[in-house]
Amino acid sequence: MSKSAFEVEVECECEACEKGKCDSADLVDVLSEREGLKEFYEEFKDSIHECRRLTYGQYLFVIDRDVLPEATLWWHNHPRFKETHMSTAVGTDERAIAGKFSYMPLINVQVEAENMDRNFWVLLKAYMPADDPSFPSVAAKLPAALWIEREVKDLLGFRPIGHPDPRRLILPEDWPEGVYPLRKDMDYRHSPMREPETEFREPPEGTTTVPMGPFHMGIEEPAHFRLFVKGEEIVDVDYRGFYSHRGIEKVGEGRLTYNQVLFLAERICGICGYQHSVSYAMAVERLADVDIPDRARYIRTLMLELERIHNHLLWVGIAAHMVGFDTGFMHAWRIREPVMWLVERLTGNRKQYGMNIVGGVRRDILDYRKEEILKVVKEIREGTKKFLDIALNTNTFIKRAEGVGILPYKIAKAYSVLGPTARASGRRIDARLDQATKTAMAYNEVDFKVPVYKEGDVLARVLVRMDELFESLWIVEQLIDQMPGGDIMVPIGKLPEYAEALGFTEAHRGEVLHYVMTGEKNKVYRWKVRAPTYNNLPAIPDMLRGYNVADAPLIIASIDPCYSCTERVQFVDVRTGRVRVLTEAEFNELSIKNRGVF
Amino acid sequence: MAESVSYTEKLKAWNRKEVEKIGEKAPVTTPYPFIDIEKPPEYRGIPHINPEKCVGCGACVNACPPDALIMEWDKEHGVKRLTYNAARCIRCARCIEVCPTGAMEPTTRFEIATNSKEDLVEVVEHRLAYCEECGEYLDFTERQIEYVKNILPKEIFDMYALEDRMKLTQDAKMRVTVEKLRELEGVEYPAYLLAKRGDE
Amino acid sequence: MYESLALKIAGIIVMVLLPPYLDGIARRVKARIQYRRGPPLAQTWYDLRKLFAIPTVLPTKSWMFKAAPYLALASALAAALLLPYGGHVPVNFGYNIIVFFYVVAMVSVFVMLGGFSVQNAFSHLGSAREMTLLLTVEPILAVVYGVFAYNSGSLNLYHIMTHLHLSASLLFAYIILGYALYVESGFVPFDVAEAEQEVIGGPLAEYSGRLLGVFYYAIYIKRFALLWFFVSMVTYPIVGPVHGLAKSVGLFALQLLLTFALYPIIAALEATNARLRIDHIVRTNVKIFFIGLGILAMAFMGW
Amino acid sequence: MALILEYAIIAFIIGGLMGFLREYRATTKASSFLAFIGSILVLIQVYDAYSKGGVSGSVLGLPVHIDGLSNVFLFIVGIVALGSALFSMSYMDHHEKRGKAWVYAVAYNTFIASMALVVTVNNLEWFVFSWELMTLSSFVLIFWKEEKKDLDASFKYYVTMHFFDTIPLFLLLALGSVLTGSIHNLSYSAIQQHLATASTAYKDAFYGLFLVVFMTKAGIVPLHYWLPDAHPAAPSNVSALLSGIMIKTAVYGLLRFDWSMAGPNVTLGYIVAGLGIATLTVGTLYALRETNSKRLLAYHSVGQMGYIWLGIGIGMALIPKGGTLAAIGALGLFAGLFHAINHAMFKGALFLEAGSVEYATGTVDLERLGGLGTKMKVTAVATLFASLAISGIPPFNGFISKWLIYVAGFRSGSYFLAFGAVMAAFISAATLASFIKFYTAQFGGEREDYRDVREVPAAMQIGEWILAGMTLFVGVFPFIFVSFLNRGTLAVSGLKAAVSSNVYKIGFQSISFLPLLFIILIGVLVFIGYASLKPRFDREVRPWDCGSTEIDAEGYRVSAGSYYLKYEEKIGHFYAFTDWAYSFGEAIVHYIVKVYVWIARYFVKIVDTPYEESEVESVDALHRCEVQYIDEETLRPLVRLLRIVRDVIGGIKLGTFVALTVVVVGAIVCLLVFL
Repeated sequence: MSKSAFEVEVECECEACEKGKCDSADLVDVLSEREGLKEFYEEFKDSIHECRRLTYGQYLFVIDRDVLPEATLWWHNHPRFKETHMSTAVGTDERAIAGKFSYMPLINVQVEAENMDRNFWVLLKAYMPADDPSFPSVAAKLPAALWIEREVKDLLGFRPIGHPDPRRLILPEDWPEGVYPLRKDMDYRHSPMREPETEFREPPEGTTTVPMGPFHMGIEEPAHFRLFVKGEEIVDVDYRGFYSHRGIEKVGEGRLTYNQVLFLAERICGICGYQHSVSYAMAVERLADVDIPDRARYIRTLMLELERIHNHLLWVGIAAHMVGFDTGFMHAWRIREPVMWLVERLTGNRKQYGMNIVGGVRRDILDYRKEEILKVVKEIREGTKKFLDIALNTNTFIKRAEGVGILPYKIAKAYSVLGPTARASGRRIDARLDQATKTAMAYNEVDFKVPVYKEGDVLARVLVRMDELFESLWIVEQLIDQMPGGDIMVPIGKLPEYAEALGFTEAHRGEVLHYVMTGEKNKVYRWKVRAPTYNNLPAIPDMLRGYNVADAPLIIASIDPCYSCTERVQFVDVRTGRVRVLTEAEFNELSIKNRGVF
Repeated sequence: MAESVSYTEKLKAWNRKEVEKIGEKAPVTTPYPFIDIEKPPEYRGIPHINPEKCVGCGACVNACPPDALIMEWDKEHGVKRLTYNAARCIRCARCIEVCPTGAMEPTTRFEIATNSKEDLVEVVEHRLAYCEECGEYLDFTERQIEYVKNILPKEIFDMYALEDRMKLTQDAKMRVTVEKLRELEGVEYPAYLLAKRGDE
Repeated sequence: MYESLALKIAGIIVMVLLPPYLDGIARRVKARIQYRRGPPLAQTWYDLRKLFAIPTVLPTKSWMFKAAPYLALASALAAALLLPYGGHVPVNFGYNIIVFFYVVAMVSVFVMLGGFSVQNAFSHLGSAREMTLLLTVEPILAVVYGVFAYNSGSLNLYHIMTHLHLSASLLFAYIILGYALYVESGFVPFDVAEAEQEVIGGPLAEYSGRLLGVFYYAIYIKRFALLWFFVSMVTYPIVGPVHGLAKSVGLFALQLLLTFALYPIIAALEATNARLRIDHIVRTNVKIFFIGLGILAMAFMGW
Repeated sequence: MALILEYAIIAFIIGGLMGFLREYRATTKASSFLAFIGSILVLIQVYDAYSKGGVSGSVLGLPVHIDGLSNVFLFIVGIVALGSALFSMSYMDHHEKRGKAWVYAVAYNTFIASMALVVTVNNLEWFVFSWELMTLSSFVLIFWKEEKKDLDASFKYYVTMHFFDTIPLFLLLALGSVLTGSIHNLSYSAIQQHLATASTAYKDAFYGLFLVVFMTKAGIVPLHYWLPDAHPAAPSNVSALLSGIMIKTAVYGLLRFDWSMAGPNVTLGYIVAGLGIATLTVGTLYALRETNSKRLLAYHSVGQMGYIWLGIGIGMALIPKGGTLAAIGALGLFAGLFHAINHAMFKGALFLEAGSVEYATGTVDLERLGGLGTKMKVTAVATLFASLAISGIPPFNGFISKWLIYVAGFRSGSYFLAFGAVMAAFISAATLASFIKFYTAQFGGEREDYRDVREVPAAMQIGEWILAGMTLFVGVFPFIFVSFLNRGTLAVSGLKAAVSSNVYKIGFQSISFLPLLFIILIGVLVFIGYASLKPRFDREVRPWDCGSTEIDAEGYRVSAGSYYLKYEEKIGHFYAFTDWAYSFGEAIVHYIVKVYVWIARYFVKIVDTPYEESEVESVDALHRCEVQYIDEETLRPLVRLLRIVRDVIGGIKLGTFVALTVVVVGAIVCLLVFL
């Protein structure tokens, strides 16, 4: 085939490529598949060691670590790819395979909004020698990298050179130096010994310190926002989180089989678990190169949308509660409840459906339940309309939400803010349509709009979510209508070893990203989870500054933060593989025994 | 199932709202701990091990993501112990899917609050098969062996030969094989076998 | 003589027992609006009983911290004792509308003093908010005193109640009075001082157990006193001078009835509003104050 | 007939002579003690005059007449001076490092004596003499500390007083002598007689000039700008005198000259009430955002002065109308006088308390204070009493007088005066807000900085408690002051306020308040509450900080500056406007100073002294000059003498020297006038 034809009609002409079977494709072919790749290659020719397509729409470049910032910023600031953002980065201890560490920013390149066949992922992998795991920091120029670089510094012992804020992020301050949990040779006996000492920013002159959290009425999960206020006005904010870091990534690596990890993935989050489950399953399916049946795709999409519906309702309830509008809270949750009941009937559980399996779904949607779904959808639509009518006519509620917590577009983009928070600030992104979700979900076969608002305040976030909710209802109706027949799963045999792929969905908070690298014997070598809150939270100080203490809970809630998603300490005993909690006596014993170590 | 309504019919008819007999404007809350909550028939509660069906194969243990199911061998007492801990269970029902005999039974129970943690643990003990040759316990349970015997197509396998060898430990099996060979061919024990035994 | 005593005692019983039940009614009404079942009517009493049974955790050595709840309770009760129950006032220590509002304000004063006595930014923020609230309500109330004084020719509470004559300014004054009382009671959307999601209970953040119970009780009684004041202001001008047992009892029943009728309305207002911010409240109240000055001018023009 | 007052004045003079004791502590203690004796004698004189219904006589040759009105103010002088004098005995140790005890001894006693004379003398000349003496001695006391900003404040004070007080007063002396035909016959009665028949132009000039004089002294808006600087500059015991007594003398003057002497005037009444409304609003709302405790109190002095003027204004406006309105007017006047007494008590107590905190911690900055409640219990309770009293919380005295002002305002039947009452009620809440801040910022919470702070010495505690205890006592038993005050109103207006009062009740017509019953009721209710719900305490814990680790306890509080920021923001226009007015006042002072300097230069040219022309442009330049008074040439011999004295008494600072000189100069000027 000719090269130009290849470019234009890539999906129909190259079935193999679509499935990501183009391992044999040569460099020129790979680079000409998507816009910008060649340009990038020309620009950084000298520093690129390897260039390969992982699977459909995911391109991996192995580059020198010295050009990491330039390469990342090249994509991020590309004039044509306006909504391109650095999603996250993955640090891996590849000493067992390559004898090196690797650090890899993941860039979501947006050539054209809502066109999943033109947009693609770029993975910029940089190897670092085992004795000197350092790389030039991107964070100084790109705030989106602030947290992830602190994370790899904490968990893997990488040194981001020139990072503006090199405090600890994930590990507690009393964690011993030189022990890096995500390294493969981590010794499990190391444990915190002292009362934690936390580093905080110095309060500005003449301010009151208001600790918002870890246990505060306005924050559902432990997180600590240190507000420096003058009177009621917030002058500055410091954040300390990761109180509920569970080490899930570590648990998933090595010990569990890929199907067991799936259930673990579902339990990352209490309310968007299915998104994680689908993302993980998608990543594994992509690297195993398996096509799942259409019916499974539809069922997955259906469940995802149902989850979005009840999550948006949940959120709007919380938002109402944060400003003392308890009636709004109660009604939002009352409207939400039928979805839970419905889901309970479809999957067997209100939450944590356990519906997925790598290669498909576990339960079929029986025909008579379709009516029920439609009934619930109708109920929800009416209920929500009525609710919105009331809530948006509650003067006091609008007063609290309007013009509060404004996040400008530029800051949203710089922090790679995702999901409804970004869309309320004018970012036109939605992972359902932006990237190739068609192998795991059926979004390419339904019709829906992505609401975008430009105001950037809390009210805009409410409206974005409510608009999305109605779109989701419409999607559900379409899915029921178009639901194809057939199998609901395909078996997956042995996974290829040391293959990498990304899986992603658009959760109700934004894009969920799972990176999976397989190991030997159907196990997972590296599993990286990035929940949307991870990108949204760093932007909160910018939203809070200049507003009141009274607004703080609402602003914090407005991004719909999920700390447990974000902070993925329990101790895992590697010999028995069992999670156990140390008793105090054991603890003391350990500390005496290991005194020499520290 | 004593009811006359069939299971499918029951599934179709189940509606929480009707069950609770709540009108359009009435409160949606229920005085929960004082009344019984109706679970939908599809509800995936904590599983339950049916000791009568369980053969102790351990398929569930392999599939269980959170280690709620644990298998222990107690060779001294000749017991294989399958422990299920509901406190650890995440109700994914993988064990039910993989169980070859249907011994893991789904329930709609969800309330596991209790005063003592022991209430949450189910233990099934299986007798291990006994090696007639050397007097040690095998890794397999007696039921496992029975089960295997039942499902193997009898027309292919020589059941008698199988039965002879099934209840032997690895070592005994080897010895028996060698003995059989020697009977057939009249040769001595191979040297390596002897050496290995001596080491132990 | 005996009937007066009986009514006074009835009044005292009402002021002591009723306020938590009124809160119970409010909770039921709110529950109904939210499609919930709601707790039993005596739930607030149960809550208080539970709080009374728990010892207080002390975050400071300050004596003010320990004394404030009792002083607040005494002030609230004193304010309630000053109001007429079926035409009879239990303890009359001030024939005066201003005295009543000052005594009511004392409850807030002691709440604030208690809140400020600990080293806690949330308490301080809440207390400062409470003060700001008081600061913006007081001028509105002052306008109402002015209208009533001019309309009835006195500042005596009972003289006002019995000598008001109907005029446009008086009706407006009633509306403003109702608003001011609602704000001073600290109902949603004016519950900024104790906003749980923002300042985790404000001045009461550090209180626990029995002292917290005493504070809550004082606040319920204060709300009751303000409501009862409004109810009396409505019923007395209608009924006119009270003579004889039958009329007294009837009036008392009318007061009770109106209280029970108004509390659900308050609850409904509470349920259908979000909490305002303190700057919203200041802005609104300053506006209402200027409107009030207009109403005062109307009153002096004889409208 | 020798008056007890004479002995009092003699006691003060001896107190001043105690300056000859060279040792600092001995000097301050002895002079304070004699001031204490003098204050007691003043109070005895008050009782004497009250029981005799007014006395006349002479004090050291000065004609004195103590009628009901004088008596009220003499009481204020006595009671505040008593508390302050006791307080000074220990408090002055705090300023030991500054030395100059003799200056303090002279000025302090002169100040009290002059104020006692101001309110009692019976002759305009002597009134002016005592008035100038009061101004000068207070000026000396204000810059006694000789810190840079204190000097600025004192100059501002002095220049303002000179321009708005001394000049109009001398004009009035001239006016009086023209009116009566002789400079030697300026007794009050004589002026009154002549004024009764004088033309309206005379009267208007009389009203206007006196109004300006007393507005300035009382710190009435827009001439209040000197007060918030001057009062905090002085030592706290002197601030108590300044706020407690000195500004009240302006009220006395207003009543004596603008009303009693010149006769009531409805227009003037409305003007006074209007000034009162403006003053109470501006003063208190400014106090709301102040974080220096003494400045805060000084602004409140302005605000509370507004209340007094409002009350007097109501009286002045309504009494001429006759009938019921006259009764209400008399009530307003009564309430104004009552508030003057009450203000003297609680403001005196509050300044003394601010002094105690300064003594114990060394600072008056509310932002830095905190946590003293558990350390200084006695002071804390005294402050709480005085704070509740000034906020008008029953059953303290402030409530009674404020309440009577509201009653008078609301019943006045005039929209303007009713508006005044509305503002007064509003400002009462603002006062409460301000004092909640004042009290809690100092005594609330816990602070590590002041862990070792101890309670102040007994003398200071007693000094505070004399005044703080009076706030409660007067609040519970207001009746004891009713007839006392009614003599005052009688002396001013010829009317008694129809305040019904007995042991447990105070009221006006059907509006009454039973403070005794109230306090008993509260006591009983607290007791019942306490007895039935006796507090049970669990362990002691740190304040709840949301479980965050290592929160900095010092920063975990709302600092005094940010209590009501939102409110202050919302009424920002008000502040912007009055700030503008304030800077306007400052500009006036600035230009007056320029004129003075110009005049000084002119004099200098005449007498040809070596001034550097370029240097003398402003007050600051004057500071820098070695020689800085304009009358030097005329007083050369005296200055020479003083210079010798200065050289002999080594180590005296320039400022002190100047002060002394100014006192002498002022005295000589007065003498010249008198001759």
